[in-house]
Amino acid sequence: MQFQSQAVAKPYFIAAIGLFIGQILFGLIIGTQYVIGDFLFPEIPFNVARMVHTNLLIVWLLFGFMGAAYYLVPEEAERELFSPKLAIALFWIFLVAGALTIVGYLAVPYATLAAVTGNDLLPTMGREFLEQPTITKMGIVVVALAFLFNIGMTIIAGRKTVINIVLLTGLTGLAVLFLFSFYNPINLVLDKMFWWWVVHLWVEGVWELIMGAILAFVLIRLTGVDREVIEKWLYVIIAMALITGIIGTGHHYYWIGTPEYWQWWGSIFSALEPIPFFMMTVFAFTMVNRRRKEHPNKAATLWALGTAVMAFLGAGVWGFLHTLAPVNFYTHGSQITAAHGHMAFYGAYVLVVITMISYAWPHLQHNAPASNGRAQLLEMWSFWLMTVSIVFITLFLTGAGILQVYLQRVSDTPLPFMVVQDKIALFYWLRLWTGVIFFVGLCLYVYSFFAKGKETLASS
Amino acid sequence: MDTPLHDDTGALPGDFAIWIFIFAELLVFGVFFLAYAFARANNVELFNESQLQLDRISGAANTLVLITSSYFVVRAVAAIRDDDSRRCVHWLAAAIGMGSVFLVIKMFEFADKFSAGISLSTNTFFMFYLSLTFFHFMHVILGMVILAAVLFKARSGGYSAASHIGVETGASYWHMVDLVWLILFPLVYVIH
Amino acid sequence: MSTSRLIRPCTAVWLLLVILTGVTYLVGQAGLSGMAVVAFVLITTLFKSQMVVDHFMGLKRARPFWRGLLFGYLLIVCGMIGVAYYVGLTH
Amino acid sequence: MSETFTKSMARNIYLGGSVFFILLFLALSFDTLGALPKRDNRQNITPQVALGKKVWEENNCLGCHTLLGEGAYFAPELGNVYTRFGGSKEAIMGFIASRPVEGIPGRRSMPQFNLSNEQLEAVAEFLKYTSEINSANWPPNVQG
Repeated sequence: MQFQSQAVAKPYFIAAIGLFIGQILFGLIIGTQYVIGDFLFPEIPFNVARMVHTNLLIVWLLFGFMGAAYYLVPEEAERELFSPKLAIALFWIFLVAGALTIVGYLAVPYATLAAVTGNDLLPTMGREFLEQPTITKMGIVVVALAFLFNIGMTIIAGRKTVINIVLLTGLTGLAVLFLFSFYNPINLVLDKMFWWWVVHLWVEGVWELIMGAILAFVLIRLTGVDREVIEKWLYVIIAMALITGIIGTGHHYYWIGTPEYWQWWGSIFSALEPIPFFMMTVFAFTMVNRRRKEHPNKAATLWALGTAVMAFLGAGVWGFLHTLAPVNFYTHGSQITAAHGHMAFYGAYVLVVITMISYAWPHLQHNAPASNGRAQLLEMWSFWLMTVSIVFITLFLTGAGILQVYLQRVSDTPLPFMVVQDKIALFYWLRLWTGVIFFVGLCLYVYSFFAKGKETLASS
Repeated sequence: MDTPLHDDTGALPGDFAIWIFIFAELLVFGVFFLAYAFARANNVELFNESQLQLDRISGAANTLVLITSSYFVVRAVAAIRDDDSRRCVHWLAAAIGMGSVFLVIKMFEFADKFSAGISLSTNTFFMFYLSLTFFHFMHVILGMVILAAVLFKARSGGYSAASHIGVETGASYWHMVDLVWLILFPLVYVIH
Repeated sequence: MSTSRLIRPCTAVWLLLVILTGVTYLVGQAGLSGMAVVAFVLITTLFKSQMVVDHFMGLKRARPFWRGLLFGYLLIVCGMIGVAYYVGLTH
Repeated sequence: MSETFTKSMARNIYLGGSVFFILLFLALSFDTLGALPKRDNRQNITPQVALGKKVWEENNCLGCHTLLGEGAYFAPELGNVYTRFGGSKEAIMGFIASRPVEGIPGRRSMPQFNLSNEQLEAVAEFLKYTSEINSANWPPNVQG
């Protein structure tokens, strides 16, 4: 660790992993509800458990991004963080607000939560991924602005590297686009149209900048490849991501009441969305192959390469599978979408946060460049367990999706939704058991933090 | 001096970064063109009928304008290779001027269509016509911005025969804008 | 740059492009259609585009790979437009 | 590679390309806003529909169902439920009101939301309004 203030990243990473565990537990609950419909009913109905599952994902990724920023920005800027105290204060505010929100979801009916938190005054609740009470949303904005201030002041005062600038742009975009979550018109089409300005322009826009910056930072450290080379490819890759991704929003505007020309614009541009992900994969492997040093943290390299490959598969390939309007006409809102969502989020964002944690943790915890060999081995095992599991979860959901689409939408005698769900239950069972293996992988990952090795690496 | 260094290496003229952009743009336009062509194959009558409402003279005139402006850019590159910044600036200004002519003609064409109540939602043909030409229109503007940036740098003596990669970069992009129109014109205005 | 020639090569290319554009325009004005006409227009387009690539962009001096890449692109685009036109005829 | 490839040009591509496509996206979005009145069934947005949307949101219906294909995939699509239920608001209201508190043993169960009659009617009206949005013929059939 080069700068004392980088240590504020530590609680963020711990919180991220803690919430990740929660996310997977609730994933297992809803996975079970898919096959045993009345599981935990009526105490935790599916809609509540799913909301916890997705919201925890978003919150822990945000914790991860913030932790990553606090770790890498001082090192890139070559100066201490503007205010470590503010960073710690924001951590507790965000954690408590997040925890209270989750408790609210679980403790009272959602309608009660809406009433208690004054959703009447400014109704923003009840929309997918943006279920948080309005007051929580405001809290998120405040935390995000204070966070940006802290990071921004550090960058302004220090060395302005490409990685820092791109990261700052991405984080700023994240905060600005979130403001559209406060726009909730009664007109459903307008509501949906601008809802995607948050959701799509996050995950297929500004988050990719954050991901690219984190990956570039880690690759520079791990491979020793010239910063100039990595930074210019970072620019090119994120340029391609935005060129294809912004108009690519159109692939969400096919069937929600927006004009039909989006079927063409959306198809054409989103068909090209795999390109930046493919470039990122080639980029990551090329840099690792051209490495100028052998970094002792092998696990971090594995996570980094895993990010590149899985992001391409999940976001690129599985996205392309159903992005063309004529295909999407049949697959829209089916298990195919769920399949894509699981692998894309895992590949692009879960893995990039873990990559960062894996790289930074030895510095934060042991002040060494890498953990002991046994811990790394466990980390790598957990990588393969989780990654192979998510691949199979995706394949099973794709299988379920193909059957669902055929039986419910394509066949000459379309069957009702619930009838189809019963027919494809086998796939849901397979998905559930694979999810259990994923959870085992996650437990192994957590265990790796506590694993003691025989050899101890020299302090850096 | 008449064969700058890069010519021997067989490298692409200008900065490679612009070529990544150019290839991406060509890919987008290529896919867009084929989307048009195959959408037309399913709607031949609608496309033929709607196409009659296009102003082919404007389209052809704009083709000539763009070809000429591309030619001016070629002369600008030749001028800087002769170490003549002044002439380079003049040719660039002429090219940008032709770009403005293109925009004006195109705006008349758009105004004509809009006043006839034609929009993106009129039918599939006009969706493509407006999408493709507007998308290209924006590229002309971007190309002009790039050329203007090159012009200002050239005017302040920023380029020389030995170092003029920026001029080639801007020129390559502008030629791409021309190239795309060369396909767009026959595809949308002529073939039926 | 040779000044002894009657006309610069790039000026000759420009002239050729202008003439071919005029031809394409006239084909449109004459209202000609059919596979042969479209093939003619597309081949003209392919030729014009490659002239721009070779002489304006200056790829004639670049490695054959790059020139070939662009030619391949133009060939695919113009070719597929022709295929689509043919498909439209048979519908 | 012998090509010149500079970081500053890569940055220009990133900045220029982003601005370009943001502007294009804004232009298309602007056109969309102009085209929506003919498609989004806004003439039928009544105070009742507004209440219905609020009830829809405050009970997190999207946590199980999809609406025009967006939401969770646990329960049926509701963008066309009005059509699927034979154009009967009463059928929709009756279904929601009759969910057993303890669920249906072994089956996916919809919670009993204890909605008032006014809320039930509003939700049904909201779903009717939704079914009349021009969604480019999606879903492919009445099963959603």
